[in-house]
Amino acid sequence: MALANRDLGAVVAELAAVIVAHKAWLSELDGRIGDGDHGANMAKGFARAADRVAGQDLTLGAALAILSDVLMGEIGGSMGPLYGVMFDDMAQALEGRDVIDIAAVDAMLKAALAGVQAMGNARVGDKTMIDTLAPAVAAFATHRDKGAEEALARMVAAAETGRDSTIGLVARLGRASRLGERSRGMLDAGAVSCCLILTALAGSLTKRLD
Amino acid sequence: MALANRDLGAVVAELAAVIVAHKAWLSELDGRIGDGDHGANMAKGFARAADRVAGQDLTLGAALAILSDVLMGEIGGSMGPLYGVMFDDMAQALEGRDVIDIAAVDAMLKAALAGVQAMGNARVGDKTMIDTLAPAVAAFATHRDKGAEEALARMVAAAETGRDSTIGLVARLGRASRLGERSRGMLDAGAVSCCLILTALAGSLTKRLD
Amino acid sequence: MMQRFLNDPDDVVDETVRGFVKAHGAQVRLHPSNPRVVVSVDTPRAGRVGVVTGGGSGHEPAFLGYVGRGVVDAVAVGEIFSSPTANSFADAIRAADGGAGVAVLFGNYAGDTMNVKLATRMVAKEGIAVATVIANDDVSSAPLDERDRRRGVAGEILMWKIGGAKAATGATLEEVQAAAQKAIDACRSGGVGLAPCTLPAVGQPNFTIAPGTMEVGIGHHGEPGMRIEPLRAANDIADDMLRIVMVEHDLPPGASVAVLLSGLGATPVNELYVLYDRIESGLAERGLRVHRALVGNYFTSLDMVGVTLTVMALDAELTALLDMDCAAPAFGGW
Amino acid sequence: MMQRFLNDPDDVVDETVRGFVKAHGAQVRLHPSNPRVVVSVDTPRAGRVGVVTGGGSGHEPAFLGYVGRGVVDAVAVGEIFSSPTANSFADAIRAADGGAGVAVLFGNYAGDTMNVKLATRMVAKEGIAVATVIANDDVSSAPLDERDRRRGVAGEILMWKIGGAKAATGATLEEVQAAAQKAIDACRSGGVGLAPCTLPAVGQPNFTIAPGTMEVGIGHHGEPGMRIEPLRAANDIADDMLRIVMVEHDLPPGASVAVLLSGLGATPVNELYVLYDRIESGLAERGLRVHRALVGNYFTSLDMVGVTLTVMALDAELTALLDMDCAAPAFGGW
Ligand SMILES: Nc1ncnc2c1ncn2[C@@H]1O[C@H](COP(=O)(O)OP(=O)(O)O)[C@@H](O)[C@H]1O
Ligand SMILES: Nc1ncnc2c1ncn2[C@@H]1O[C@H](COP(=O)(O)OP(=O)(O)O)[C@@H](O)[C@H]1O
Ligand SMILES: [Mg+2]
Ligand SMILES: [Mg+2]
Ligand SMILES: [Mg+2]
Ligand SMILES: [Mg+2]
Repeated sequence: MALANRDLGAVVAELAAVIVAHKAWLSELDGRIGDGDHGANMAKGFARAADRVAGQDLTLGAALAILSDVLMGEIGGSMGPLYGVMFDDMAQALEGRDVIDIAAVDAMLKAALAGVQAMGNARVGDKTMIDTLAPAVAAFATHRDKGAEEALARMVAAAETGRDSTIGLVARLGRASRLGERSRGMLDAGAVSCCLILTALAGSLTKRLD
Repeated sequence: MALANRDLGAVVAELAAVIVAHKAWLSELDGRIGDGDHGANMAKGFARAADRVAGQDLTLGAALAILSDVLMGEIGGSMGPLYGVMFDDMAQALEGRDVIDIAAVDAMLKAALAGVQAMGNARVGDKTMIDTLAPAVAAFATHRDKGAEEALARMVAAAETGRDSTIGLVARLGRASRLGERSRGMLDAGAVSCCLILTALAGSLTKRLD
Repeated sequence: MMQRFLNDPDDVVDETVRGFVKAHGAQVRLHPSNPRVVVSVDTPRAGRVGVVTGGGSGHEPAFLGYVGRGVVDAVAVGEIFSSPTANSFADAIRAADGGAGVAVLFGNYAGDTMNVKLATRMVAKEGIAVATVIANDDVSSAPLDERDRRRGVAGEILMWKIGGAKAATGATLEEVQAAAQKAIDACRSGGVGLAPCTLPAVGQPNFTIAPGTMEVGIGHHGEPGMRIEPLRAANDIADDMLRIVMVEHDLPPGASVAVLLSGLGATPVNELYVLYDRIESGLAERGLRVHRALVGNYFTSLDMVGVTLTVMALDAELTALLDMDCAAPAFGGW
Repeated sequence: MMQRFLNDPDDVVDETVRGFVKAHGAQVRLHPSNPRVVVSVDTPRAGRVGVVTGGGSGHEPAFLGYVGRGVVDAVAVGEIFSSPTANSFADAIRAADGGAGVAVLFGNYAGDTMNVKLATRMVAKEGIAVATVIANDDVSSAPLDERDRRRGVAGEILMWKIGGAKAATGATLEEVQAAAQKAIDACRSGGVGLAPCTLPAVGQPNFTIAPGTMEVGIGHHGEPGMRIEPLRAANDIADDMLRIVMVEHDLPPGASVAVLLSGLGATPVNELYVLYDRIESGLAERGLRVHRALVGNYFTSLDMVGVTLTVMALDAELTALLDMDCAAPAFGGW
């Protein structure tokens, strides 16, 4: 894998399109055990970021930095800082890179996980986006020797498994934790949005490899 | 008619008994076109007055003055001042009288009407207690030559007719006047309580004549 | 089932007054012999005109919350939505009397009028001079040519403030009465109700506002308004209320007004500001300047959802009296 | 059908802030470039520590109502029940900075914590020193040995008052932080909900309280409490709330406390006094003296029916700081 790191602003637009398309679904999931605004929060931030990157010739890092700025600056709640830091740290991991190779993606994913964990202190099993992100990042690292396409596919599969694992979990963080046992049996909205993002990212990168 | 004006405190107790017995009915009537507290207001005041006159050797005037004091002092709303003034002015009309004769009753009733009209400025047809009181007082005056028993009976009959006339009236005063046309078709609570009082008073006096 | 904080409904007024005096003991005290009279700790002031008001309960912080320095000296407290007794008005008048007479400033309700009349008769025997002003700021309650039939609503608060300030200047009874009369004459109020209130002793709403509708011109006890119509957006309601209260105000551009926007008990505080945002814009469009705005639960109706808007036209005298320092529980202050 | 005063639900926060700034323009102003930041007209004060807070909307008059002289210098405003953005917290901090650092005093909610953390990082680059205190006065939200998981509720108001007063004395950032921390450590709060609230954008209650029941220990957004039980008489509820907040207070007879009893938005004002009557009696029975009581809609939850009780233990320092003069829209004052 070796993607020229330019004209990649569209990747953020592609992430945004997926999030916006799933706005209602994300809010419905959050409504079951949270306050029902996850779709609105996410769609607002991602759509604004898509507007800003539109028509610009950007590196992936620069595009992700814009997405981060919008999330941190304009979206409150928990998602602003959590996804804001995630994309900011991803952007920083790509700094100075002319090509996006497997090592770059690996560094970027590891930075994403470290950023979200530093900000939110969640661990696997708390029923949050970390349940998607952590196994996904680990899967990519484990399979990076198999080539970009395969490693990305493994990442997506791990993200999906992680997302689905939240059904059986009791929320220990965030608004859903108020419900205790009653939070079991439902998907976590953040785990779902994180899986959508990772899947879209994998798709965007894979598509450009062809 | 010539009733010794002593040991008549019981008359107020008899009025109170009738009012207390009709508490729920008076409130229900007031509830239809007013605020539903007429029975409670009246029963509270009359019961307290009955307590105060109990076991005392009082003239009718003194007993009515106590009733008036309780109503004016302890019952707010419109009933405190309206009935308060009515009984106060009745008491004043009896001042210095050793016997309760037809002239005394006539003076007492005329004072009652004048007092309520001075305080509340209601006229016949406004759908208030005046619709009971005014024709009752007039009937007594008209028939006083026929003797106490007959005049009191005429007064009661006129009070009942006056009370029932309120069914066809639209309220022009008090809370019920808010309803305009919607107040037609219902008895006025104050007209009913006033009829109860006049009827009980006639009964108490007639009984003592025998 | 009422979802409310109540003990025996018959005790609610006594408990309210007791809790109020406990909470605001630095400013007010209970009358020593009448538990339905609340008196300012600054009262009586020898040689000064006393200011008294009173009315039914269920409108908290009105009436008792306006007892304080430079506002009301003593207040008579009635049952829920029912006039105080003549005795209570009389005791309030006696407590407020500093030898220069007492101005009783109250709302235009039959019971209050009669009980004040009786109380005045009682204290006259004791040589206390009483002057009265009857508030009639609610424009929806009767046409302009029958203004003496209009009820008093939240404009009373501004009347008390002006009357209390005038009394604090050392004015005579006639001057205090004139200032309070001028204040209420300068006020126009209108209310809108979105959901009815429930009297503790009754346990179910004492009138109906169908969901999806609102009652424009509603009174402070749920008295029917001018019209029932479909519930509209806050901005439309604000525009409508402003029209209703401004129609009788003939103010030149550049004139100043005071605005009081009170919730009726169960209206979320933020929505009062949503309405105020639009109301002030509407006043600005008319070229008017808001000299002072009061937004909050100043004059309520138990748990009614709704608001009352009062606009008071100001001249130099009213402005000066309005701005005079004062302190009362309902006005807060640290 | 929501019987509420609303336009487009998406605009409710902007409209609220705009209306608020219009109504209280003598005390507060809007940040020139961030419509989600409200700043005291007295701010910044050169050489003085700034005090900042912020939180979700729907709690009016919190948070923005506590901006004023001697309390909070600037506030960041979030969406309904949602943390303000990091940018807004950063802009509030910048606006409050007079060169001596800024104390950010906020409630223990994940979003607020993260956004303040981010904001602190942003302004650190500009050389602004930030110290934080996280309020955790809600005793029902976690056991005592997990106090750092407890949420902040109405006790925040007393924390802001103490922190603002300390800053007004010219204290250092560390001293202001220490005083605010001491204030919130001295506070215990507990809430009771009788009816749920409805978010404008949602249009139906976001949780359920069955008629005839109540939720003891409810949070300010309807977070489930300690227990759901049959609705009881006001006195029983008052006793229960007092027990809940006093259990961790170990105060000798003769000690002084401050009491804050706040309605949650749709609670009739008189019922707050009914509860307060009993609460003060309960404190008196424990030999405690109420130095200052605040009763009213100080920290609400949209149209929730319910109350929060906060009891703060006072020592000489807290008493002096609590009594210091101040002025803010939510504290009223003429
Ligand atoms: N501390 C945390 N670390 C990681 N993710 C978290 C944390 N707290 C909450 N989340 C995620 O945030 C999601 C909710 O986001 P959202 O609804 O937009 O914010 P809010 O909870 O402020 O309404 C949850 O589904 C969960 O995945
Ligand atoms: N101005 C008035 N003159 C005479 N009677 C009146 C007047 N206003 C009201 N009433 C009477 O008062 C009655 C209502 O009394 P009540 O319910 O006890 O007082 P309130 O109206 O204060 O609740 C009415 O039915 C009517 O007969
Ligand atoms: Mg959410
Ligand atoms: Mg009645
Ligand atoms: Mg009544
Ligand atoms: Mg949220």
